Amino acid sequence: MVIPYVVVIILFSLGIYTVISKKNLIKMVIGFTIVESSLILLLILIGYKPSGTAPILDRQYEIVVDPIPQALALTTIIIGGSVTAVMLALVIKIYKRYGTLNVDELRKLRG
Amino acid sequence: MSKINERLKKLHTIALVVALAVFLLVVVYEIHNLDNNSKRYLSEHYISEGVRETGAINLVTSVLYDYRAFDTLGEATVILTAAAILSLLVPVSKATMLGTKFSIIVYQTTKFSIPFLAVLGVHLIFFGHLSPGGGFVGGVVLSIIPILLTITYGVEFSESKLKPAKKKLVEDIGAIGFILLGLLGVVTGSNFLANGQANFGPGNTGELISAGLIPYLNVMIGIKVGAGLAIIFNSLIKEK
Amino acid sequence: MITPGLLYLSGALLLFLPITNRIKYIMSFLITAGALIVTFYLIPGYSLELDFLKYTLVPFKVDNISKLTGLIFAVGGMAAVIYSINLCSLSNLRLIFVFIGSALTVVFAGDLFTLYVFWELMTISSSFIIIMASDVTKKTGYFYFLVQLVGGLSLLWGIFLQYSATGNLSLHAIEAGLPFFMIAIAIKLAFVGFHTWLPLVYSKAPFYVAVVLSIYTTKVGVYVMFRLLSGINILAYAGLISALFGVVMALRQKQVLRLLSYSIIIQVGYMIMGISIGTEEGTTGAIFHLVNHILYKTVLFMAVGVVIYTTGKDSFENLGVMGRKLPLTSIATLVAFLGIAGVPFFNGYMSKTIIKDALHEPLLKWGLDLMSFGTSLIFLKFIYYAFFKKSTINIDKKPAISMQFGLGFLTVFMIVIGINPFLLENLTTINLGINYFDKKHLLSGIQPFLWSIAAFILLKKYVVKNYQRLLYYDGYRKMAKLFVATGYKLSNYHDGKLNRYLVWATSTLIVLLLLLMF
Amino acid sequence: MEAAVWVIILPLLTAFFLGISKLYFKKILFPLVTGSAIIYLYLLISVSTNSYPPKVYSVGGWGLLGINLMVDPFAAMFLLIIAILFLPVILFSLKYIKIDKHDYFILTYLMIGGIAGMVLTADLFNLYVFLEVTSLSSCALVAIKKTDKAIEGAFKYLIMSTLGSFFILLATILTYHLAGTLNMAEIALEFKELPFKLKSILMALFVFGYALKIGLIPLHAWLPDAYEDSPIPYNVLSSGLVMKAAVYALIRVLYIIFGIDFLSESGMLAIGVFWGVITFIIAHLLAFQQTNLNRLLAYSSIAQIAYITIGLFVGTDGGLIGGSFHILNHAIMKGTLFLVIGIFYYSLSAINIKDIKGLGYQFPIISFTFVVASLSIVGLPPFNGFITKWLIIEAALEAGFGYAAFFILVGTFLSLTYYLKVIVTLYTKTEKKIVIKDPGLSLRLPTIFLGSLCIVFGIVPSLPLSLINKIPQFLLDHSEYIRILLGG
Repeated sequence: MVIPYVVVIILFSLGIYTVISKKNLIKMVIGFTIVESSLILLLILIGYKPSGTAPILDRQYEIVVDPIPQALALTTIIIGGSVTAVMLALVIKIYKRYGTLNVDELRKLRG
Repeated sequence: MSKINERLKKLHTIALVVALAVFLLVVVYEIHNLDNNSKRYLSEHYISEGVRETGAINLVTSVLYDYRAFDTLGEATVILTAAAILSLLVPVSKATMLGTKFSIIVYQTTKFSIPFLAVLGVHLIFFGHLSPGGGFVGGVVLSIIPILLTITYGVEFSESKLKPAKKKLVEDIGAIGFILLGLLGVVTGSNFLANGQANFGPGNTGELISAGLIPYLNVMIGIKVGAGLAIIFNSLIKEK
Repeated sequence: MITPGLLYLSGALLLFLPITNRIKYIMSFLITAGALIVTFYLIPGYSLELDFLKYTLVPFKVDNISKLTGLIFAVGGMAAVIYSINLCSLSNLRLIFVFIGSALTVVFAGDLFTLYVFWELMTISSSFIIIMASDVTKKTGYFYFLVQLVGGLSLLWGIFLQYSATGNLSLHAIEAGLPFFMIAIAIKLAFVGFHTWLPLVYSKAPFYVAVVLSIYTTKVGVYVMFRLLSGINILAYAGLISALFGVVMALRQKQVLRLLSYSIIIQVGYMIMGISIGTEEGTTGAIFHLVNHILYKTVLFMAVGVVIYTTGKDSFENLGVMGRKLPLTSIATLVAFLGIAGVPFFNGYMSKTIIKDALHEPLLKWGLDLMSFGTSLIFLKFIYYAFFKKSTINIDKKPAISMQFGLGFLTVFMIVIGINPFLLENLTTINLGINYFDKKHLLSGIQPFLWSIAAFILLKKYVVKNYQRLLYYDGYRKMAKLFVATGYKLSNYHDGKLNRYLVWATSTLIVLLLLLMF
Repeated sequence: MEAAVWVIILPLLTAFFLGISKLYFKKILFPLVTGSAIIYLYLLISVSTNSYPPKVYSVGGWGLLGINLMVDPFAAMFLLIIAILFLPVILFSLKYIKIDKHDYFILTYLMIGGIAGMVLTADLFNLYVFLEVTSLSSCALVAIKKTDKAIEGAFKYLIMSTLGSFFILLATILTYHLAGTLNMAEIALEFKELPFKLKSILMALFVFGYALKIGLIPLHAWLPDAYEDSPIPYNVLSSGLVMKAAVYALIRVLYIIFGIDFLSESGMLAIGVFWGVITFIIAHLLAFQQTNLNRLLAYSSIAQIAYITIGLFVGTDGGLIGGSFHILNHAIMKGTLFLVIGIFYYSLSAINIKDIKGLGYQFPIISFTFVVASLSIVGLPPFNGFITKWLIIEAALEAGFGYAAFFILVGTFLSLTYYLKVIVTLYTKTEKKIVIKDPGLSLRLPTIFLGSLCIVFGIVPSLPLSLINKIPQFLLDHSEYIRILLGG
């Protein structure tokens, strides 16, 4: 049961690494989506029960997985999607204004 | 010199991330050592009593639209915010996307698939409390229709068919409707967003018109999400 | 009960009403005179309590000493307001009212909280008087505010230490945080090393501002020192050093206002010595000296102000107009000079005598004589330029009536106190049992003055000479440079690179995790 | 306690209706905005005066099964801040904002709704959702001018704040995993038995996430960038409410979920105080370097929030009272300062220090307000900033953080250096400047109102303190809060 968690951690760290080290704005946004995916994966993992079924009770089941994390995951997806969309919109704007996607050239604000 | 600096910087970042990963591993290890499977009173209650209390067979829907409906209001607001931001950032002048000419097969397939998508979306929304699906999923499927139109026929056609103002209106109506449905609970003397508690009744569990307000909330969220995603997509693609 | 401080503060508020000039005059006169009368009829022993936050404050508490100080502050306030009412703008008049009001409140404060609040209010209002006064005083005001704030903050820190050690805010002997109280008072008193603000402000600011400030700023410091730090004998030597430093510096000045400001440092030295002795004689002498000093120093500042008003400059040459063209001013100046020099039958003599009687160590006695000698030497230079040296400068305009009125008002007080030195004792119902006019006191009082006349005649060319400005080490400037340079360096790290910010953030997370884990 | 939920949904509803009015009835903007703001003011006051004893409102009527809202004195204090700031800022914006007016108001109302949600909710995930609503709309308001700087600032803000959000989300998910519930009271009970190390790491994640949004140095870099070219009424709300909401949420999480015992045991209190000290010293140094007034005030905000952090992390009754009171006071003072700058920008498009030279004589009352507010923020008597600084220093001394108390005084000195610089420039005479647009009463009145509060709360601090004094009993000792929340 630990290995999926390790995958989550690797994904999370990779995402963070992408965000903090990449210079390309699009890659940074991708880093955030990776982080978000890892969190959604984590949510699904913690709701998981061995040999459980989906929480739709149209018949009688012995083991049903936890429905709360799934609901939370849905919320997280929506929020993450919205944030990504806003980020991308800003990236497009920046590309239009600065003519570049290199984050190091976004330097009109300093001091 | 600068090369070494670059190397050191990179090493620093990697070290940071590795340290972070190690700490998270410690967390997982610690959690693994605990035996906390018993601490799930809440979800056990939902599983054993959820259907009776809310009338929705799909427990995720019952969590989203009844137990934690307030969260759903919040995330509906998030989408609305995102849509508002994108429509704000979009230039007023008409912009064209990179025009790609598709073959007739693509056009025909798109036309052909739109009714099916509509039906699927509507089904997902209306049967959200009975089967996998729900307002969010249905809304996403519905939003594919304008997106497909945009991709194949271009922004102008898509927006002439589905005016941005109309989409915005639909989105707002969805959000307002959600709150108004929530206020029904207040009107009947119960709490905001009350459903099962306010005797809207679970109804006959398993039927379309059951589970009180859940299907209606589903509809509201469905049109909201559909319209919101369509606005977001069109706004993004309109940018030159 | 109406407190004099409150009267002034409400006067400042009343001045916000749309008023004509005539009403302004009447109102100012009523308020200042009212404050004087109220102060005069205060009953020692009266106190007022007030609940604020969780403390019980005593914002108003009268005893003999505070009543006397309050009286002289009220007299000075009346004179200063009358003197400057035609010169300053309405906004500055408001600020002056706030300043005088808070100084009067500090005098009657019965606890440390009130003391601090109005101490700081004095700082604020006086800084803004300086900043608003003219275009050349902006930087001076900036510097003055910062220096005074350091004093105020160190007072506050001392109060906190005292409060956490004793658990109350009453205005009695200091038990903890003594060095911080000392720094606060040293800055207010312009003690050597903390003195740079005083000559700078008094020479740069318009003269009426210098008049107002010179009455209260250092004197409040003296009064608070009397309340909080009396009886620390070692400080007497510090006072001596400060005063001798003042003598040397005053002799080297080219501007009259600077000379007067350094002479404040000398006079404050007397008060420090008196207070540090700690006996009733010493402290009373110091407070009496405060009274006298306010009278003659204000008159001198006012007289120089008249000279500046009429001729436009305050170099020594311009003083020459005094003897020829300004009769009232020159009489006042002469009285003030004889007072400050400690000549018998003038007001400075009595308080100097008391302080001298209170001193017992021979070194200090000697020092006191030296200080008196120096003071008269400095003012002989002043008098020399005013009355003996030929000058050709003419007055541009007549001094305003209000200015002369303020000047004359104080001169009368000086003469009265000089002739009847027991007046102050009677007013405070303190009996020191000193006979001012016996042979011993008269002799020791007149001696430094006579010596200084002799020295002045002998060493005239050195005293009257125009010295070049001294190059001295300005520590404050160095500190300011360091401060700005550090900020600049830090600001350069914010070069707009997002990656860098993100790495900072992640590093912080790791550091936080490490700190919490181990 | 029906009003509690209205506090959240009224701004949201207003925003949604504004969305419709933008499309079809542009004219009704003014009545809609002001009407809703006035009703909202009434709501906020009625909720915050009814906060003692704390009341629980269960959304959906599910009790512990669902999401609960809780109005305790801490929340009431925050609602009071919204009440004080909101109407003046809205009135100010109605004239100030010229372009994208509808969008501005939609986003502002969404932001206020999000903040109200963050303040009232007693559910961890709900807190996250409303946090996202707040930061997303706040970010959009930064970008609303669509200039280069605005877009860049918004992007930096969004990146940093999303990084924080993800750590908060991670911590929230792990908390759910460990406690099996999202209700703060139940989590607090479950957390009592968790191993020390696990709790420490979780706490670090929470603290980091929120600290990014608060802007503690070195997590502050986005903040001045976000302020530089954004609409000034938004800056008032941002420094007064958005950053404070993050502080509020952090304190809620730490004190309720982890509890004061764990905080002092793990050294979090000491770290928080130390962090605060470092933050305000550096922020003051940086603020001195700024030429742009918005940036200057932004750095000053960082420093002031560090004072708040110190107060709240001291971990005693006095500290919590001082810190919470400073949240209120800072909102008022910084609001006044920003609004004054807003008037200058509106009428002369002056935003750098050198541009405002001599305006003290041209706008006497407004400039006087600026002087009052800046002296207050420096912490000089008799204004309100002094009262809270006194309270915070006293609390820090009592709790044994003598160095923090001392450095607060040093910080007072440092902050005077740059505020006085601005004031002196304001009162340096130059030739008369040409006023492009007359600010009029609708810009002046809100500014003067907030400025006068600086004096009122300085002289009569007992007005807000009667509410604030009740905060510690439901925050410092979380058992009372938990009892009420569990008791429904």
